[in-house]
Formats: sequence, C-alpha cells, structure tokens
Amino acid sequence: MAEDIKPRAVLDVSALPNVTFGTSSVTWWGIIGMMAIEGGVFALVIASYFYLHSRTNTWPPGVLPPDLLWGSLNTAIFLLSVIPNEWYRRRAHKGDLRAVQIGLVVMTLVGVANLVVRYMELRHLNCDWTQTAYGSAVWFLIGLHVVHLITDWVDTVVLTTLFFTPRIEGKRFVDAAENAAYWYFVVITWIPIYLVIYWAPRWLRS
Amino acid sequence: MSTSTVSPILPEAGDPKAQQLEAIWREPSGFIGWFKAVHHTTIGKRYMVTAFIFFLAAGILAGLMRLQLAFPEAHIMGPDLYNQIFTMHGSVMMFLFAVPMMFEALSVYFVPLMVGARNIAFPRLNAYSYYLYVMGGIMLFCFFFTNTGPDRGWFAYVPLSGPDYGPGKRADVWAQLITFTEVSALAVAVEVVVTVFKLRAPGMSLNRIPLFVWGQVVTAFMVIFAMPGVVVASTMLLLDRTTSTQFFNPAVGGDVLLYQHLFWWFGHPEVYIIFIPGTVIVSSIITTFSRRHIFGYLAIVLSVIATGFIAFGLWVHHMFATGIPQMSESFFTAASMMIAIPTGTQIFCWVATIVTGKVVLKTPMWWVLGFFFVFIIGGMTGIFVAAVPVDLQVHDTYFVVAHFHYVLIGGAVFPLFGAFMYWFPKITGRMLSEKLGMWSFWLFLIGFNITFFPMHIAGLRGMPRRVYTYGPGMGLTLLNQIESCGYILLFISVFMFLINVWMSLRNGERAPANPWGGGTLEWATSSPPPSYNFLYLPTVNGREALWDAAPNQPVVVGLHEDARTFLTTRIIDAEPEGTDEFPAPTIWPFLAAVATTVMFIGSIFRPVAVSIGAIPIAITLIAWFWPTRQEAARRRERDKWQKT
Amino acid sequence: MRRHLLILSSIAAVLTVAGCKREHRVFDPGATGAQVANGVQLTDVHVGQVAHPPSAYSQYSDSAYAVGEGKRLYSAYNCVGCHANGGGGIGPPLMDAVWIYGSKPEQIFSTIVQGRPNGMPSFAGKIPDYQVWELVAYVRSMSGQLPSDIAPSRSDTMPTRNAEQATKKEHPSDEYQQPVQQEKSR
Amino acid sequence: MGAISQLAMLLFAPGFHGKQTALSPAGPQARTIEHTFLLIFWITAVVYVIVIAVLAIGVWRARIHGNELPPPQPANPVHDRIVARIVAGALGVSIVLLFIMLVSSYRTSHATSALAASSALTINVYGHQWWWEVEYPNKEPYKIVHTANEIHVPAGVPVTIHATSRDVIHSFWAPNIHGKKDLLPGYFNDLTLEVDQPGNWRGQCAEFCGEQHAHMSFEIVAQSPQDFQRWLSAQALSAPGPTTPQIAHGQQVFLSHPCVMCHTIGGTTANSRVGPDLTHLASRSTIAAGTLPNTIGNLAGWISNPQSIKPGCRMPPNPMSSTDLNDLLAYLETLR
Repeated sequence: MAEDIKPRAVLDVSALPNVTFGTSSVTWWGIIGMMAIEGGVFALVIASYFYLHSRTNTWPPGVLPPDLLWGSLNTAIFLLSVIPNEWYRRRAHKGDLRAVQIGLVVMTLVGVANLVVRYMELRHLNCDWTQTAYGSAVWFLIGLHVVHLITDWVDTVVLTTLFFTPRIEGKRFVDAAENAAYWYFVVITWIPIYLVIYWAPRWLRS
Repeated sequence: MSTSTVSPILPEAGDPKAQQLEAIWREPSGFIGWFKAVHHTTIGKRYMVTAFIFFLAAGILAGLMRLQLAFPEAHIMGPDLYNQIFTMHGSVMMFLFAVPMMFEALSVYFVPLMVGARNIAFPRLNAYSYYLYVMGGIMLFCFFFTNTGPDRGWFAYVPLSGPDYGPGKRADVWAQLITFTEVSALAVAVEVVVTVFKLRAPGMSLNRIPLFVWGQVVTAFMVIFAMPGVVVASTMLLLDRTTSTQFFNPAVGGDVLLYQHLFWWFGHPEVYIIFIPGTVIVSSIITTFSRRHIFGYLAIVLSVIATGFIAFGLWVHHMFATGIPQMSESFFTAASMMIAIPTGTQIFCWVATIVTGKVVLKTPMWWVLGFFFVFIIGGMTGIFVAAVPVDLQVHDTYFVVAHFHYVLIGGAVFPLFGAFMYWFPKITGRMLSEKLGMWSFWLFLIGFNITFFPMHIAGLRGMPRRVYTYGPGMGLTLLNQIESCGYILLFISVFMFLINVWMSLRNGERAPANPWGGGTLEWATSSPPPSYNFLYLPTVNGREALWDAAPNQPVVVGLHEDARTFLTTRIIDAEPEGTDEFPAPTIWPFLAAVATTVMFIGSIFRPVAVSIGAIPIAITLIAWFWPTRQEAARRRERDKWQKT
Repeated sequence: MRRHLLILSSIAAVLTVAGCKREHRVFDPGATGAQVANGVQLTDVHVGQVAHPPSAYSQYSDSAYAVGEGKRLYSAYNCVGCHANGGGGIGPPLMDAVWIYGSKPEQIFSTIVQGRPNGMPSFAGKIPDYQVWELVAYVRSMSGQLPSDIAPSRSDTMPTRNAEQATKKEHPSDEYQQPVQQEKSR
Repeated sequence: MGAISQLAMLLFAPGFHGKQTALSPAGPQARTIEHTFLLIFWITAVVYVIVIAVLAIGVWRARIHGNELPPPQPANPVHDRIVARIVAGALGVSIVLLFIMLVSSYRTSHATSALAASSALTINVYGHQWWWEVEYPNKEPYKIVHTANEIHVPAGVPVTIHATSRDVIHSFWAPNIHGKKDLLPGYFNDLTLEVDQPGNWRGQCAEFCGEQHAHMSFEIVAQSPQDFQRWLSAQALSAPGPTTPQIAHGQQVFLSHPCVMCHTIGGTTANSRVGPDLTHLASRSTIAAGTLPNTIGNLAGWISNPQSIKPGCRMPPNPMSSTDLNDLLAYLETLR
C-alpha cells in the first residue's frame, strides 16, 4: 500500500506549526466555550437579581448596601493585575521562559491579594442570605465569583510549579497564554458583578 | 454494494502503516484499561448503550403508570409511589435518555468520523463527561429504590419542591441529578463545537459540512446557552432547601415565578436540543436512500440555525396560565408560531428530496416515513398550545401530554431507531435483520398512535396531567384503557428490536464499509472503524465527501504518526493550519468523576461537603493535566512555533 | 471481585435502611395511631417516667415526612400562638436546652396531651396520638435533637429562627442517655 | 361555525357532553376559545392530509424495487428550480395560514378579556392542599360568606375569581366556562368569567400540587340572580342550634374531637380556618373536594378514615363509637 500512495495525490502537512496560539489553538476554543457557559450563568444570576428587585418595594430590604471600601479596593487590584497578566501573555507567545515564570509568580501573589480582600468583602456585605431574597442573590452572585477566583488561582499555582520543572515545552506556553486569557474573564465578569452588588442597591435605593 | 464509492483511505489488513497506527491508538486492555479508554468511538458506544438502558427503564416506569391509570380510582399504587414514578419517567427520559442519546452519544460517535478526524477534541474531558453521566444515573436509581426518588415532577416547581413542602431528600436528589447531567452535556457541547470548528478534514469548508454535523453543532450551541438556566434554577432550589436561602420565599421578597422563568429558559430549548439531532438524522437518511444530494442544503442549514435562535424566544409559552401581561403573551404566541416556519421549510425540502429522488425503502427509510406521519401531528398540536386562549384550555392536560410525546417520540425516537438501523452496521460491523426491523417499526407506529392519540381527547375532556387516578364518572375510563393497551404493542416492538440486535451481534451478516452507499465520511472507513478511524486523514471535495470525491482525491500525509497527532484547520475554509496531539489514555478522568460524584451526593446531605469535596476533585484534575517527562521531551525537540 | 460485590451490597443495604426510614410516609396511621384516647398517660404519667415504648416515637422522629407534618400541625393547631416559632412568648421557648417538664419524647407527649399548670391547655381527645407524636418529633427538632437530614428546612415565612435542620444540638440537662442520642451516634 | 362544530362533534363525539370538558362551552369565553380551537383544528388537519398525501404519492412514484442501490443521481438543476418554486409557494401558503391562526388567537384573547370586570361580582378563591376555600366578600363582616369546593355564581353576570394560594401553586380550571388560571403564593390572579344558564359544572386543579392533586376538584353552581341572592343570604347565617338530644350530643362529639381543631361551624366555638368551613356542609353536593357525593354513608366513611379515600390528605382518621358517629352525622345533617 505504501508504494501505491506514490502516484496518489497527497496533501503534505509536515511543514505546519505545532505550537499555535489564539484561534488556531484548540485549547483556546475550549476556554472560550467555558467562558460562554459561565458567562451565561453570571448573566442569568444578575437577571435574577433585578427580577427579584422588581418584585420588592424596598431595595435593599431593611439593610444597608454593602460597604464600598473593600469591593472597590478589589476592583482596583483586578484592574491593575491586567498589566502583569498582559505582559506574560505576550512573552508566552514568544516562548520566553524566564518572563513567564516571573509573570506566573506575580499573578499567584495577585490572586492571594484578591482572595484576602475578597474575604474582607464578604465580611462587609451587610446582609445575610438567610434573611431576604436580596441577601441570597448578593451572596449567590459573589459566591460564584469567589469560586472562579479560587479555581483560577489554583490553576495558576499548578502552572507556576509546572514551569519550574523540566517538563516545559511549547504546549505549556500555550497553557500559560490561555491561563492569562481566563484571568481576563475573571476580571471582566467582576466589573458588572461589582456594579450590581455595590452600586445597584445605591442606585435602586427606595 | 457495487455502487458505493470505494474509499482511498480504507485500512487494509497487514498494511504496515495500519499496524503502526494501531500500536499508537489501541485502547488499553484489561479491567483497569476499560476505565482508561478515551477514544470517541469507545465512549460514544458506552453513551449509546447506557442511554438506551435508561430508555428501557423509563419505559417500564411508563408501563407502571399505564397500569395504574387503566382503571378509575385504582389502588395498584398510591399517590406517593405514583408521583415518584412519573417524576422518574420524565426526568430519566429527558436527562438520562433523550439529551444524552440524541446529542451526546450520536455526536460523540459520529461527528469526528463525519468531519474526518481521528478523535474528538478533549478526549479525556469526553471520558469524564461519560462517567459523570452514568454515575448520576446510577445515583438517581439508587435513591429511587430506597424510596427517595424525586416526586415533584421533572420540572420540580417551587414551592412544592421547596424546603417547606418537600420534606426529606427527594427534591435535592432531583436537583443534583440535574447537576450531573448538565455538566456532562456542557462538556460534550464544548468538545463538539471545537471538533467541528478546528478538526474538519481539509476542504470541508462551511458549505460542505454534512447536515448531521451542522445539526449537532447548533445543538451544542443551544446546550451552551440553555443549560445555564437550569444550572441556576436547580442550584437556587438546592440552596433554598439546604442552606436556607430565600430565593423562592414570597414572604421575604423571593418569587416562585423566578424559578419557572429560569427553568423554561432552559426547558424550551431543551425540546429542540432533543429534536434538532432528530431532524438531521432524517436529512442524512433521506439523502442516502433517495440517492441524491439533499434538496435545499442551504435552506435546511439556515432553518436549523433559525430554530436554534427562535427556541430561546419561546419559554414563556409554558407560563401562559400564570397571569403574565397580555403584551408578552402576544409576543410569545407570535414567536411560538414563527418557529413553525423553519421546521416547515425542512419538511418541504425533505419531501422535495424524496419526490425527486430514487427512493430505496429499507428500514431506516421506513422509520423516517413514520417520523413524518407522527411528528407533523405533534407540530400541528404545537400550534394549538402556542395560541394563548386555546393553551389556557389544554395546558397541563393530557392534550399536552399527547402533544409532546408526538413531538419527542415522533421527532426524536423515530429518527433514532432509523439511525440505529442505518448506522448499526458501521458501529458493530454487522447488519440488522430487515424483516425483524419492519416488524418492530410497524408495531411501534401502530402502538404509538393507539397509546397517545386518545390522550388528545382525554385532555379536551378534562383530564389534567400528573393525576394518579381519575373518577369513574368522568368518561375517561375507556380512553385510558385504550392507551394502556397501546403500551403493550410499544413494549413488544422495543423487545423485538432488542432481539434483532442480539441476533445480529451473534451471527448477523458481516457489514461492508459502506452498506448503504452513503456519501459522508464515516462510510469511508471499515465497519467498525479501526482505533485510528482513518488510515490517512481524508480531504473533501463536496457536500457528500464520497459521492463528490475527485478521481484522485488527495489524502493527508506528513503527520508524526508516532503520537496521536491530529491536524487543525481553519474555521471557514478548513485550510490546514497546524498540528497538535491528543492526550493518551488515562485513569484520571474516571477518578475525577468519582470525586465529583462524591461531592455532589455529599452536598445533598451536608452543604459543607461542597468545600471539602472540592479538594479530591482538584487533586484528580491536577494529576489529569500533569504531563509526563517523555511526552514533554518528545514534543520539545519537534516544537515548531507559529509565526506571529 | 467478590469482596467488591460484598462491599457494594452492604452499602446498598445501609442506603436502603437509611433512605426508607427517612423517606417513609405513613398516611394511614391505623386505628391505634389514630386513637384520641392518647394512650395511658391520661391516668398515670409522672414527669420523667417513660410511659410509651420509644418505638412509638422513633417511627415518627425517623421520618422527615412525619416531622414535616409536625411542623405543619405546630402552626395549624396554633402552638405558635404561645410558643412563637420556638422563641417563646406567653409560653416557654422550645428551641433552648431548658425543659421545665422534661425533654424526653414521652414527657413532651404528656405535656401536650395533659397540659401543664399556668397556661398550657390539655389537648386530650383533640389530637390523635400519631399527630401528637409528630408534634413531639418536630418540637424536639427545634432544639436540634434530630439528625439534620430529617429535621425540616426553612419555611416559606418570615425567617424568625434558624431552619431546624441548621439548628445546632442543645443538650437538655435531664438527658444523660436516651434513645435519640444513641441513634445519632449510630 | 355550526357546520364545523357538527363535524368536530363526529370526531370528538364523547367530548360533547360532560361537566368537565372544553368541548361543551357553557359560557361566552369557553365558546370563543372553542371557535379558535376548531379553526386551528381544521386548518392543520387539511394541511396535514395534503402533506402526507404528497409524501405518500411521492414515495410511491419514486420508489425502486430490489435490493440494488443505484448510484447517487446527479441533481437536475432545471428540475430542482421548478421544485424550488413549489417549495417556496408551499412555504408562503403556510405562512399565510399561520398568520390567520395568529390573528384569530389574538382576537380571542381580546374577546375573553373583554368582559366587564369592573361591574363583575368578586369571589375570593384560595387554593389549599387539596381543597378550595371560597369567600364572598362583603362590606359588613357578618355578611362575609365562607364555603368550600362549591362556587355559586349568578348566571348571565360576569364574575371575577380573585384567587391566590395558601401553600403551593394550584390552577383553577373549569373547562366548560373558561381557560385555567394559576393560583400562585405571593400573587393575586383575577379571572373574569360568565356562565350562560343555571346549571352545574365541574372544575379541577390543573397544576401538580402534591399527593392528592388528582382529588382537588370543585363545582360551579350557576343560579338565576334571585336564587343566587337567596343562597348567599342563607349562607351568611350561622348554623342552627341543636334541636334534639341526639343532635346536641352530635355537636358535643364535634367539639370534643379533632374536628374542632381545623373546622369552623358558625355559632359554635369551632372557628379554625385550617380546614373547610362546615357551617352549611349539608347544603353542598359533594365532600372531600368533589371526591364523593355528599351522602350520609360517604360522610361516615370519610370521617372515620379519610386516608383510605384520599391517601395523604390533611384530615386524620377519626375512630369513634358508632353512637358518637351516628349522632355526629345527625348533627352535620342539620347544617343546611
């Protein structure tokens, strides 16, 4: 059979790259899929928040809106984290091992900062999920984001460790780039959630 | 078989390349090896068998209901058991049979074959999704047999399923069953989308994608956008029940309709998630057995996509009786009627294909004809329930029960049995008996109509849904007894199908590569396909790859065959873009599924199980992704970076 | 392989027992359960003395449905009127560890049936035995005496207290060893 | 429409008499709904027959015999262009038909909600697991009427059912008179309906509400306005006192047994609203939410063990001596 092939027309793909980023990487599409799913969940929970608001006369019902300080601080950290994130994402495309190692370590620390501040946020939400539907919605919304924060942080830690082992090759740089992309998702989803949790009660106050 | 295009990529025994590929792609053997399998044909087959077993189980539950309803005020079972049984029937049919069979099983097995790939994207995730699905199903039945079966209906409306009116753990079990099935469905959805976007054979540009693949990818998108609705609804329900949140408690600003909106945001697209795969099966079978390219390929593709969109604008038509504003009533009525247009378009195109083709009446084609006969009635009664005033009469009556059985059995199960007859040779390498096939077809067609047609009348005569009995004086007895008799025919028909399968597996006629002279790529390889699917990755020259193949259609060479290498192509024109490697078989997805199962079930009893249970899951996932040294070494020396 | 089967079957057995007991729903309590003579207590019940076999109680305290019924009856029979949702008011609170007339099921049973001085009326003849037992089971769940997978979840009302299933167990002083605790430690 | 109804009669013959069917309208709304129903029915039926006929003929003419699969046919462009026109035409026709049905649906919606709700008599209905609490509001508290599972309405007059639920979601459905409306905790839903002639119709809960969803029906009793007023004022009265020692003892049984914990009898100390109001029990035609006709025998069976008739219902069994039971029944019979 091997020689029957000779006369047959063939399409030789041996020249193609095997370390590809963005739309030409299968992993990237997988991540996009996950984002679509989780984005949908966030959207529906936010919608539920406003649906519940439309069914209630006083908003927030009988409690103060969450304190602005810690939430706003965390938002700031999220926004600043974009800088190291973008930096190591670009270096990953170039296969710059040292830069990616540094970037991942930095992002791990940023994650720690986010989690600490997030803990303080939870202590200053001024509502209890067992008392009103408003409280339940607020806690559900921020809880979902906490889950994403933790997942991404663990992910980053694992990748960081991996990047200090001899198992490094092109695929791992793709993973690093995707990890950075996923962090963008965590940051971007936080912005509407921040507005809903911290500002909606103030704007919709009645 | 003289007619079927002999493929240039058929593996031949003793071919050294075949042996090399076999060595690389062979699934691990042995008891433990069974849990390591990651090839899409292996997982796909398991999906099919498992889903069919759940289909039989739910069918038997239906029989018990028909038994109880065969006599007015019967005491064969009490309301407590009956409620569990009808809830199980609905939930199992929807979440453990219909979606896993029509979407997961068929797309996992056939999409990679039809786009000419050697495996599905993310094979380990694929294995994980299967184990999660099967464990969810086993969990549900374990609880059912310990008298903890869900008893609040497959829709589990609050407050009936809520903390105050649903004592015990039954409703929690339902909510977690949802979690199991939704995770597996979402995983497969992502795999299918990526497979179709990136793993298509060179030359299979968007306008050459087989209709079956189009349908499955649209379904995948619907899963991705619809499932979050039920994710949120069932999570809120579980939180209300186990951690005293107040989402659905009207006394403190909660709202019972919020649940219905979220549930039907998923629940209506769900119907099309089940039905669209059915329509594209019909398209595939009609093409092959009318011996011509489908009429109106573009129209059909656009209809499928349109259906996928409109399906999200219908959810409120399940809530017309809740007293929503007339404005939105009108909107959703219009939308509900509008969806008849794309469906009508498809039906007309199919009829046109048949009329202008040369029709070969084999069993798959018969099932498709049965589909027309039955499904169109379901579509027609759909117009009744779309019209608000009429819906207010028939909603939540047996008329609706009849309607959606005509839609789902007509639109999904008839095509499904057609698909079994059509693809069984490809999957098993054996032909099914046409004779037995015809028997089970006619029994099913007749039995189905005897069972479900009278339900229209029963509904109009005032029989509500989900009643465990009815009064002797209501003039419903005869109708219900006719229905119960019909069930017996259905039972025999399915039983004969099983006999057929069993006999064919034991000593059925050997199936050639392309028994029906089909045109799509799955027929290009041997029956059953080898572990590597194709000896050489094919290239495509037209909509029906085999029918339109050029005299000397090129094949792909130059892949590193010492690993599970695959080719990625561009989304639009499917030009080769890069290569990548599938991960090797491993036990970790199975262990991760076990850890996840423990966490899900634990959370039914103790909320804290969520946080504790997350740890073993994390460990298994990390082990799953951790690369081995030699893989890394091998890849490193042949790394070729994309030019940026 | 056989060992696997053995483990699996034993797990299944445990599940069956646990599940069936918790989810068991007796609609028709039978003549004895439904009687309103309310057992022998009418004549001789002294505080602290076990007048009923514990089984009569445990068959209700093990069933989430029965406890749920108890919760429904608690408001239907207007226990809320005096005891509020366990916080107490005219009558003593029921969600703490203080039990004036004893915290054992049989003692609560006779408290309900016979009434007590200073306000607690006697419901003798007005509530069937089985419903009294359901009330007893529910009242005990208010102070966390029942397993959390049997005790009721929050109700669709203004939240005035933790859900029974989330209430942590109080330890009434008069309970050194008694049936329910043994069940819990099982 | 008459002819159409005649034809439909043949098809749904059994449906056309019955106290609980959408196919024998007893009110203006059910009637307009039935017209839309029949319109859609006939349009879809005809379209169905045509499509199936075309398909059947097509298969018959295009089929080929023998097991030999012919090679795939090259599509014939000319041919396909003609077919395309036909398909487009068929699609156009079906769109027009859909539009017709849509408009008729809108018109019916409008018609059914056109009844003068403002002038309507309001009746409050509360859904319970598993019975219907009915309340006729009145300015003067002592004139407020409470009853259960039997809704008296004046014929030929619009009536607004002002409904909500006391526990889970139920759905109010009397098909002969109007479509259904859900009873939702946290919401009040209004359903304005009208009955043409005096008579009785049956309705039933149409939203799954638990164990006894199957036994949660009610009766609509339409009366001439005069009769209705007479009935209403009679219902406002409290129950007559015992006249004989037997009846007096029956009353004692009622007040000293679990009955008193849940039921109200006007003029006695029994005043709980957990279960149906029994002040005029004997005047109703059914018991247990339309499950049984209201006869002494059924009542006796129901009182001594409701769980054998409606397993899971809220009423406990009441084992009692035969004399107690007889006297209790004698007393309940006086509650007209």
